[in-house]
Amino acid sequence: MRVLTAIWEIFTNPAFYKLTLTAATPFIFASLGGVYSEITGVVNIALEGIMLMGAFVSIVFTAITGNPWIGVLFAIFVGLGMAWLHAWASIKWRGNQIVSGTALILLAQGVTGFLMEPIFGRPGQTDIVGKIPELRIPLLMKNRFLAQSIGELSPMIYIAFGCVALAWFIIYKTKLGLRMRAVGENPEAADTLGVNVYMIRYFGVLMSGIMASLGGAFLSVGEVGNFRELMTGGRGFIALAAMILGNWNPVGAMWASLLFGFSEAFANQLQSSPMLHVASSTKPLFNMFPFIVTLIVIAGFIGKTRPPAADGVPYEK
Amino acid sequence: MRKVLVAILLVAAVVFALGFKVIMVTDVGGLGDKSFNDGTWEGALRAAKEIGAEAQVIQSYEQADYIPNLTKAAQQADVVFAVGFMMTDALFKVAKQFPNTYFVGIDITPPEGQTLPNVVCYIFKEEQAGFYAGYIAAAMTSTGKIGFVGGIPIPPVERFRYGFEVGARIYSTLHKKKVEILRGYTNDFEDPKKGKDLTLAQYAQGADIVFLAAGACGNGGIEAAKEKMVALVGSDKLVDIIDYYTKNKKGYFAIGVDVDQDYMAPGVVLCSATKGISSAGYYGVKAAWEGTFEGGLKILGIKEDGAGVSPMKYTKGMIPNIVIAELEYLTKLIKDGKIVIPDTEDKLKAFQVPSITFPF
Amino acid sequence: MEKAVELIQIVKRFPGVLANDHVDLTVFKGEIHSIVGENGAGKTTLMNQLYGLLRPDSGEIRIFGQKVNFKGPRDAIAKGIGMVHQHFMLVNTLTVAENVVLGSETTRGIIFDLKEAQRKVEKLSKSYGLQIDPTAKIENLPVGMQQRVEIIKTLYRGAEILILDEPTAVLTPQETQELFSILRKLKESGKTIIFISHKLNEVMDISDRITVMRQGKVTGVLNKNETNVKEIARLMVGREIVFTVQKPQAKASDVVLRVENLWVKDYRKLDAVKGVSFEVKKGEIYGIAGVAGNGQSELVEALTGLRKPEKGKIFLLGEDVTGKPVKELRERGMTHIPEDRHKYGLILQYPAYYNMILGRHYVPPFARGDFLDQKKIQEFTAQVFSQFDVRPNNIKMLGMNFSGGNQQKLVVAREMSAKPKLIVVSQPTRGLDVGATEFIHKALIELRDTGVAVLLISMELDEIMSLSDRIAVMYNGQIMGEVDPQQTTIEEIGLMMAGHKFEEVRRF
Amino acid sequence: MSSKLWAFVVPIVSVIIALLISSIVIVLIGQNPIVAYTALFRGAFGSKLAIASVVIKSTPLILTGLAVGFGFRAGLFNIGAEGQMVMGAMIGTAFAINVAWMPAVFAIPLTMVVGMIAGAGYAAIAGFLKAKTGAHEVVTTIMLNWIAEYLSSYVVTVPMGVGFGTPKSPEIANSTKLPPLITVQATELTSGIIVAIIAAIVIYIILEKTTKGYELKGTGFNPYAAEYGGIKISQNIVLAMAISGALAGLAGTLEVMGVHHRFLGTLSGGKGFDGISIALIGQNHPIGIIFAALLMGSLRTGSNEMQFAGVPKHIILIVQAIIIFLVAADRIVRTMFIRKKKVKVS
Repeated sequence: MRVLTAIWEIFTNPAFYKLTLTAATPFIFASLGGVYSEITGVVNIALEGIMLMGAFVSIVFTAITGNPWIGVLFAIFVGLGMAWLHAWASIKWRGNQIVSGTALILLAQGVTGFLMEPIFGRPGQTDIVGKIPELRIPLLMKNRFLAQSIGELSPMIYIAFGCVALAWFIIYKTKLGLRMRAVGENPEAADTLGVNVYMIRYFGVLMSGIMASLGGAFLSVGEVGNFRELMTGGRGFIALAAMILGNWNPVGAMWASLLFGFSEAFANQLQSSPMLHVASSTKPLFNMFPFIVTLIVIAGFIGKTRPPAADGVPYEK
Repeated sequence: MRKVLVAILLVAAVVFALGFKVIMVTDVGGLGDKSFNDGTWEGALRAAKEIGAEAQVIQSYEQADYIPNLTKAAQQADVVFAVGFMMTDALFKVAKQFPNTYFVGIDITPPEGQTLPNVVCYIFKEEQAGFYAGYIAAAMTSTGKIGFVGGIPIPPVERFRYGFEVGARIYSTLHKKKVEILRGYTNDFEDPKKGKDLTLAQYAQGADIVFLAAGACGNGGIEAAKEKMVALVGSDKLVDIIDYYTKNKKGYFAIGVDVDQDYMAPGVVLCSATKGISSAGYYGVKAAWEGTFEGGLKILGIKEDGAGVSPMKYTKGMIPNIVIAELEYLTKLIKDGKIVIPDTEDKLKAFQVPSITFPF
Repeated sequence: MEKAVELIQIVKRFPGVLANDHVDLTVFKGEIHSIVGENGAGKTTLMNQLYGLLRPDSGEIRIFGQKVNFKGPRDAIAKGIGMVHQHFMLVNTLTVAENVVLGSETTRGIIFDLKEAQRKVEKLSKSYGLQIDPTAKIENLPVGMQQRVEIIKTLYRGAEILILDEPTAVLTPQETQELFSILRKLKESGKTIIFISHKLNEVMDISDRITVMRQGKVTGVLNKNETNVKEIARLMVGREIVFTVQKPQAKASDVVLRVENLWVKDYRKLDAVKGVSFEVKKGEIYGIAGVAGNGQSELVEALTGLRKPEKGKIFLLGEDVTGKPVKELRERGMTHIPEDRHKYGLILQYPAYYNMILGRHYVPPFARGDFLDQKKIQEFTAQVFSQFDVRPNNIKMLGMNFSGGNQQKLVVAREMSAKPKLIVVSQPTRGLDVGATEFIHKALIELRDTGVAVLLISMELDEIMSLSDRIAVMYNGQIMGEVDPQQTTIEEIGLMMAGHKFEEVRRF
Repeated sequence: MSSKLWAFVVPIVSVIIALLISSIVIVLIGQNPIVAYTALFRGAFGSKLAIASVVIKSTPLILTGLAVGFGFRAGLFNIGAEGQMVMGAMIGTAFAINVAWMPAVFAIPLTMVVGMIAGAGYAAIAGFLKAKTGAHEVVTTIMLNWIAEYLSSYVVTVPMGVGFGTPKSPEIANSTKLPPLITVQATELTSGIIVAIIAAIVIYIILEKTTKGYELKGTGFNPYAAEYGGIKISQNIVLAMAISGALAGLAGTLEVMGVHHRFLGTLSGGKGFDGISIALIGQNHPIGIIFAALLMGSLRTGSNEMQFAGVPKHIILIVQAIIIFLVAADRIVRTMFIRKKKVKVS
C-alpha cells in the first residue's frame, strides 16, 4: 500500500515530469543522430564518442568565451568533424562501420582525457564552468503544475523536441528525406536514378554528428556545467537502443527516449521516497529499472523492428 | 675546511634527497577525482617539497595494472602510495616482495590478519565528517526533509551516511525539530548528470538540503542545488543568496564531500564533510623520511585531523552562530570519546542520542 | 528511318572475361528491337553501358545521331533513356509514387509534394494503360505490378528509349501479354523499345527486329518477318535445339504426397492458401500452374516445412507430417528446389562444396559424428559437378561467383542427388537460358522415371504443359481444377488461371 | 597480395601509422616520441615482468574477442560480452568460494564450467528474445550489460561483500586458483593464457570443422538458406549467443581464478567492449583474434611504462583509436601500397 502511495505521489508530482524530460533529452538528441545516420544506411555506434567530445568541447569554449552557446556551437563543429571521420572511413573507404565507430569512441576518450591537463591544468574533471540558464515561460508559470513541470526548462530541451520535428520533417516531408530513405533501403536503386548515394550518406552521418554532439553538450553545458572524463557513461549506447526501439523513426526514437527518461526519473524518485522502507544497500538496484523496462518493452510489446535494408552495408558502385 | 665539510654535507644531503623518490599509483579513477587521488597527491607533494624528494604519479587503467604498476614503482621509489580500496590485494602482494620499500595505502584496510612492517594503511572516520553534515542540514532545513545522495553503498559512503543520519537525529532530538531523511544512490561515482537527476528528485520530494557522497556525481548534485537556488533567488551571486535567505529563511543547498567543495557554488554548498586525505599523504612521506615509519592500520578521525567539516567560508553568514557553537561543543565530546558516532548499520540502529546539555 | 541508338564497336572487358567484343547495334526510332542471347552472352553488360552504369573500354555510343559520353545514369536519363532492370531497382519500403519520382521529385518549395507525385503517376498510368495504385507500398505488390512501376519510372523521366532487361522472366503468360500490349501502346506513341530476352516465342511475338548475341559478339541482326525461331536459336546457341520435351508415358503408382484441405497464411497474416487438396504419386510429375501470388509460394513453404499451416493435413508416404520442421521432412525423403535461389537455395558466401551438402551436412558420409568430412564432401561435389556439368568445374569457388544458371544447376544437382522420394520444384528454370532449361527439364523427367514423385510449381505455362503428367491450376489460394495435359488446351488452363472453375471452363 | 597476407599487413601498417601520428601529439606536449616509444616497447617486452603483464592483460581480451567474433560469424552482434563476463565472474566466484573441499583437479575445471554456463545463460536471454520475438540483440545485450553491472556492484556490497572498505567478495578457495606458470615478483603469470588459447583452437575447430559450425556460419551468412537447409534458426541463434556468452563468461572466471582471486564490482573494465575491436582487427578469425589481443595487451602494458617517461596514459587510447580506424578503413592502407607499387613501376 505504501508503495502505491509512493507511486501515486510520484505521478502527481509535477517535478517528476520535468525530470523525465531532462533525463530523456540526451537520448533524444543522440538517438536522432542514430536515425539520421542509419536511415541512410550507415551504422553509427560512435554516438557515445561524439557525445563525449561534444560535452568536452562545449565546456572548453564556455570556459574560454564565457558564453555557453558559443560552447554549443563549437561542440557542433567538432561533432561534425568526428562524424566526418566516420563518414570518410565508412563511405569513401567503405570501411567496417562498427569498427570505425569503435575507433571514434576510443579517440574521443583519449583526446578528451589527454587535453584536460593542458587546457584546465588538471586531469579528471573541471570545476563548474557555466551552463545555459533555464528558460522561464511566463505563460506557463500561472498554473502551479505546469510551472513546475514544463514552465522552466533548459532551452536545449525545447531544441531537442524541435530537432525531432525537424528530423521528421526532413526525413518524411522533403525530397532530401525521400532520398535518404531510399539510399538506406536500396542504394543501387537510388543510384540508377541519379541520386548521389555518397552525398546523401555524408549528409546523414554529418547530421548524426551534430545531433550527438548536441546530446553531449546538453549533458555538460546544458545540465551540470562541468566536464568529467567519461561523463557520458554509456548514454550513446542507450541512445542506439532507443533508436532501434523507435524503429529507426525520429518520432519513435523520441518516444523510446522518453520512456527511458521516464523510468530513470521514476527510479530516482521512488528510491528516494521516504514512503518506501528499503534497506539502503538494496537501493542502487532501483537504477536497473529503466533497463529492465526497456528489455520488457522490446521483448514483450515491440519485438521485431526493421532496420533499413542497407544499414551497415558499404555502397560500392 | 668547515666550509668544505658543510658543502660536502650539503651535497650529500641533496644527493640523498634526490635519491629519495615517492611514487603514487592511482586507482582507475586517476588524478582529478577531487578525492583520494587528488588529496593524497597534494599531501605527498607537500611533503616531498619540504624534504626535496622527487615525486611521480602513475595512473592505472584497469585492475590488472595494479600489480605491475606497484612493482615498477617499488623498483624505483622509496615510498610507494597505493590509493583506493580496489588496490588492497595488489598492495599486499607487492609489498611482500619489496621489504625495503615503504608502502602507504590510502583508504585501504589490510586483509584479515595481514600486517607488514613496511605497509601503513590509512582509513578515515567518515562517519564523524558525516555527523557535521547531518547536524548542519537538520539545523538549516526549512522543509523538515533532508536528502542523502550516495554513489555505490561501499563502506566509506555508508559511513558518511551513518554519521549524517546520527547528526540529524542528534539535532532533531536536542531541538525537537522533526527531520526526515530521503536516501538514494546513483550507483556510480563518475556521472555528474546522474547525481544531478537524483538530487533534483529529492528536492522534488520536499528536501531542501542534500548531502552528496557520490564522488563526481556530486558535482551534478551541486549544480542541481544551484539551479534550484537560482530559480528561487533569481541570481547566483553570494550576496543575493544571503539576502534572500536572511529574509525568507529558505533555499536549496548541497553539502559537499571529501574535500572542501564550498567554492564550487558559493552560498549554495552549505558546507563540506571533509576527510584528511592530504594529511595522510603528508605524514606517510614524512614518516618514511624521518625513519619513524611504522606499519599497520591507522584510522584517522576528528582527533587526528582525518575527518572534519569545511570552514564554511561563504555560508557562515547564514548558519546561526548557535549552531556553530553547538558543533564545537559536540566536536569536543566526540574527540573525548563521549559520543561515539556509529560506523556500521547495526550500531546506527542501536544508536541512542545521549542527553547533552550545552554549557550555554 | 531515324536511328535512335547506335552502338559502334563497343568493347568491355572484365577481369578474365571479354564481355563485349566489338559489338555493333542499331535501333531505329519507334521500333521494338529485341536482343537475344544466352546468359553470359553480354546483353546486360551492353545495356548497362547504354544506360551509363558502365563505361565502354572502347567504342562509341550515339543517341539520335549525337555522340554521347555518359558518366552515369543521370546523363543517360537526360538523353531520354530509361531502363527496367532484371532485378528491379525499387525501394521496397516506399510507395509507388515515391519510387517513381525518386531522383527528380515533385516539390513545393522545400517540401516534397507527394500528392503531386501521385497525381502524375495516376496520369501516366492512365495514358499508357498501366493500372497501378500510386499509394501502395512496393513490398506489398506482386512482381508484375512492380515491373509496371519500373516502366512508369522511365516514362516519368521522359524516356524515349526504353530498355527492358528480361522483363518476362518473372511474369505469368497473362502478365506477359499485358506487358506486350503496354509495349505496343508505347511503340504507337513513338517510343523506342529495346527488349532483352532469351524466350524466343516472345521475341518473335513482340519484336520488329532482332539482334542475336553469343559470347560477347553479335551473331546476327534479323527482321522478324524474315526469320524463324530455329534460325535465332541456332545463332544464339550455335547448334540446333529441340523444343519439345521427349518423355515416355508416366508409370504413376503409390501416393507419395497427400494434401488435405490445407490452409496457410502469408506473412501479412492473410489467408493465402484456402483449403487445397491433392495427391502426388510415385513416378509422376504433378504440375501446379497459376499466376504468381495466388498462394503457390505459401503452399510450397507449407509443404516443405518453412511455414506452419493453419489447418489441414499433409501426408508424406502415408504419415502425417503437418507442421514438421524442414529437417525432419528432408530426412523423410523430401527435397526442394526453391523459387528464389539467392534467398533460399544457396549460401553465397560458402564454397560450392559446402553448398552441395546443405540439408545433408550432418549425415554420413558428409559428417562423421559432429565433424565434417571435408574429403568425402569434396569428392562427392566433384562427382556431382561433372554429372550435372556445373561450370566452372571448381568446387572451391564461392557460391556468389557462379553465374545464375550454374547457381541454379548447383541447387538442382544438390536436391536431385539427395535421392529424394518427393521433390518439390518451384520455378526451376526462372531466368535460365535455353540450354540450361533443356538440361533441367531432362533431369526432372529422368528423376520421374526412376520413381520419384515430382511436384512442379511453375508460372511458365509451356513448362507445365510439356513436363507434367497431371496439372492443377491455382487461383486465389484454391485449386480451380485438375486436368490431363494431353486432354486440355492452353486456353482452358488460362481461363482457370483467371479464376474460372474447371467445371465452368468445360461448360464454355 | 593475397587476402591472408593483407590480414597481417593492414594491422601492422596501421600500428606504424598510428605511432607516427601520435608522435606528433607527443611532440606537441613537449616530450620526445623516441623516448616515449622506447619506454612503450620496454614496458611491453623489456623484461620478464613486462611480458608476463602483456600475457595477463591479453588473456581476457582473447576470450572477449572470441566471444564477439564468434557472434559475428553467426550473424549476431554481441555487444554484451561485458555483462556476460561479469556474470561469469560473479557466479564462478560464488561457486569457487564454496568448494574448498574439492581437489583442484575437479575444482578448477568445474569453476570454469560454472562461469561459462553463467555467461552462456545470460547471453542466451538475448538469443532467446531474438529468436522468440525478434528483439534486436544489440538493444537487449546493452540493457543486459547495465543490469549485470548494477547487479554485480550490489552483490559485492551486500550479499557477497566482505571486509571493511573494499566492495569485494571473499577470496576463492585455494583449490580453484589457477596455478601460475611463472611468478615474477608479485606478478603471477597464470595458466589462464593456456585456457584462452585452447578456447581459440576449440572455436576454430567448431567453426571450421564441425557440422554445428557449418550451421552457425550458414545461419550468419544467410538465415533463409539455412532454414531451407533444415537448420533450426532460432535454436542456432540461442546456441550462438550461448557459446559467445560462454567465452565471455570464461574471460570473467579466469580473471577471478587467475588474477584477482575474488570478485570485484568493476571487474570487466570495458574488456567486453574491447572484444569488439579485437574481433574485428582479428578479422573474426580465432587465430587472428589471439594476435589482435596480444597487440592490444602489449600496447596497454607498454603505455604504463610510457607514463614513467612522462607521457600521459591517454595517448595510448589515441594510438588504439587510430589503429582500429585504419583497420576499419583498410582500403586506405591498401591504397597506399598500391600507389607505392605504381611509383616503383614507373
